[in-house]
Amino acid sequence: MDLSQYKAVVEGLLFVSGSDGLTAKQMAVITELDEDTIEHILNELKYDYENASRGMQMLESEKHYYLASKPEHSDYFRKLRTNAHTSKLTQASLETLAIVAYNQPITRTEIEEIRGVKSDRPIQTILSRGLIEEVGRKNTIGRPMMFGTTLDFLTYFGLRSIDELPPLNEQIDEDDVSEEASLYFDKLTDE
Amino acid sequence: MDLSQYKAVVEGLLFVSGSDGLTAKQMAVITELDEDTIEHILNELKYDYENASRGMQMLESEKHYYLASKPEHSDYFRKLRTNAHTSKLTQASLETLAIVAYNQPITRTEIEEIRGVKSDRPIQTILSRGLIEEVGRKNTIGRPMMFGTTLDFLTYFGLRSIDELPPLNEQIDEDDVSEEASLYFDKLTDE
Amino acid sequence: MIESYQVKIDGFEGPLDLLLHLIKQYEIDIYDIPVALITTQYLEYIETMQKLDLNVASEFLVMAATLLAIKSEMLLPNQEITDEDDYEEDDPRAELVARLIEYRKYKDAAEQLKEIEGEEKESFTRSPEMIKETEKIKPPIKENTASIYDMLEAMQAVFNRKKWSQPMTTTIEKIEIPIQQRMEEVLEIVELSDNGVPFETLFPYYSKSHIIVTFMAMLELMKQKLIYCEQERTFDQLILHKWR
Repeated sequence: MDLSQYKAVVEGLLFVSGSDGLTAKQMAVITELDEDTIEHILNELKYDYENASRGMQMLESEKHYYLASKPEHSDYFRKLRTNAHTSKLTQASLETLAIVAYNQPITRTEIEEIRGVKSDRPIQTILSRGLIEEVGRKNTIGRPMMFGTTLDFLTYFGLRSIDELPPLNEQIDEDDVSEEASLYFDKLTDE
Repeated sequence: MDLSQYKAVVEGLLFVSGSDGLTAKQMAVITELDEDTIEHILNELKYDYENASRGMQMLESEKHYYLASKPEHSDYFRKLRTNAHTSKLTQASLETLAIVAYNQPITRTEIEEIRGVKSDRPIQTILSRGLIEEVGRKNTIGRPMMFGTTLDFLTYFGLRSIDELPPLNEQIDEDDVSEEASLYFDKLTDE
Repeated sequence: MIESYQVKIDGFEGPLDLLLHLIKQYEIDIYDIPVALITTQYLEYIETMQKLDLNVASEFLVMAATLLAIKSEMLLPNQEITDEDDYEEDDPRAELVARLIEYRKYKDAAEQLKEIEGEEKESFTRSPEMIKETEKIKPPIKENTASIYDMLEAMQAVFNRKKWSQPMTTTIEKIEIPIQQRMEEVLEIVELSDNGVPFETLFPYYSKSHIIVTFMAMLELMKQKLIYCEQERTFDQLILHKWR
């Protein structure tokens, strides 16, 4: 494999790692190249991205490299954001929102564990509608992003504060509430 | 602004939209270019990505375009993804997935008719692995849910679009079965 | 011996799969299935499954009945073979053959998917980028487009799903607040308001039993036609009104 192919791998790694980014060291481990070579490749990529026909740039923060859109295109991205909105929240989005509301701050993986299904799409939906936001990174491996609800969330549901949410955050009790309620309803429908 | 700059904008838009993807039409609205020009730019980008030194490819699913890493680099990315599925799909799941892939949108009942068995479990499995999703309801009695494959289905199998699925064996050559065999069995059945 | 049978039977995805297996094993022409033979073989498998106390899915039994029906129809004297076209339709095996061929198409396709899967040539996308700007543009917010009730329901759906794998247990808890008392309280609140009371405001104490009692009280009041519930559109807020 020659250097230009490794460049492709490094670009792919940066792409896949998303907003989490990667350190040169991590990339060296994954590609089994030495850090100097990685740095060299990163510089080449950085140079490539400066070309006016390219749509991304490389950023560096706390030794993590990641790809990002170019600020000079931000007008278009703003249009993208306002364009993408649908009026009503889907069941998947509502579920995801409920999970974030009661468990914030919470990571994507934790949300998916509770829902039992992949949740990229609903997370993105409620993120882009400003109902949740990034509230920091969890101090575990990979430093995953954590989400929490926003002020708009309160407005949307007509709440004055997050404390006005029904107390589903008492982990042990909440199962019982829904269960007893549903048992009660089962009885009702039988009548 | 010249075409190469618009190319940058389109790449940026695809990059930003991530796994949500974008249609040519959406990109046309956002950039205020006509759809033909967008298609032209997309083709150019597609061509650029085929270069061995590039780390992304363009996928197409349901008229949406997405950027994704290249399947030939998957070994490196698998090291990155902690939530990557290690377990392979079962025969039942693969069968169900094949039926959905070639007949989407399709209801649970229609799947079960083809397979000849109840298929709740494999449907649930491939749903929770994000390989299929609910795509709407059929306009018949009971308005049953219909399923279709997802973007993750494409990425899981390293396909660029649903058209890359291997063609179905519509006609299987039966000439191999010798006359002799059927004669032999005719004798048996008479017994 | 028994073990090998079990392995085989477990490997069948259904009656169609079992039939295809038999057809392959006996090198049968799928367009000209010797029904008597295949029925005998098929029934032997089912019998073995039953002997081994395996849970024979009902689909297997339905297929057995179908095979027997086809077999008996085949035994009937061949009335008149008019012309070639009619023959296809009159063949009692035609429908089964069509199903087998249809199913085999996807069985083969599954095999191909399995091969692709084995090549481990996945690709990966990335999550959409969050747009961080100083002047953050917020999408227009429509108030009360969903109620807490919708969310509560959504949450419940999550818990219900999670519980699929757990045994169902019922806890009967002592109810501290009499329903009658809570009914009076709720009725009073509703009667005091002119424009109705939002559903969620009736849950001021977030204790488990209080929520349930309030809920039951509301339902009882609705049943007795003392209050009614209003929701303009599906995702609108629930409003409680006194019955006039």
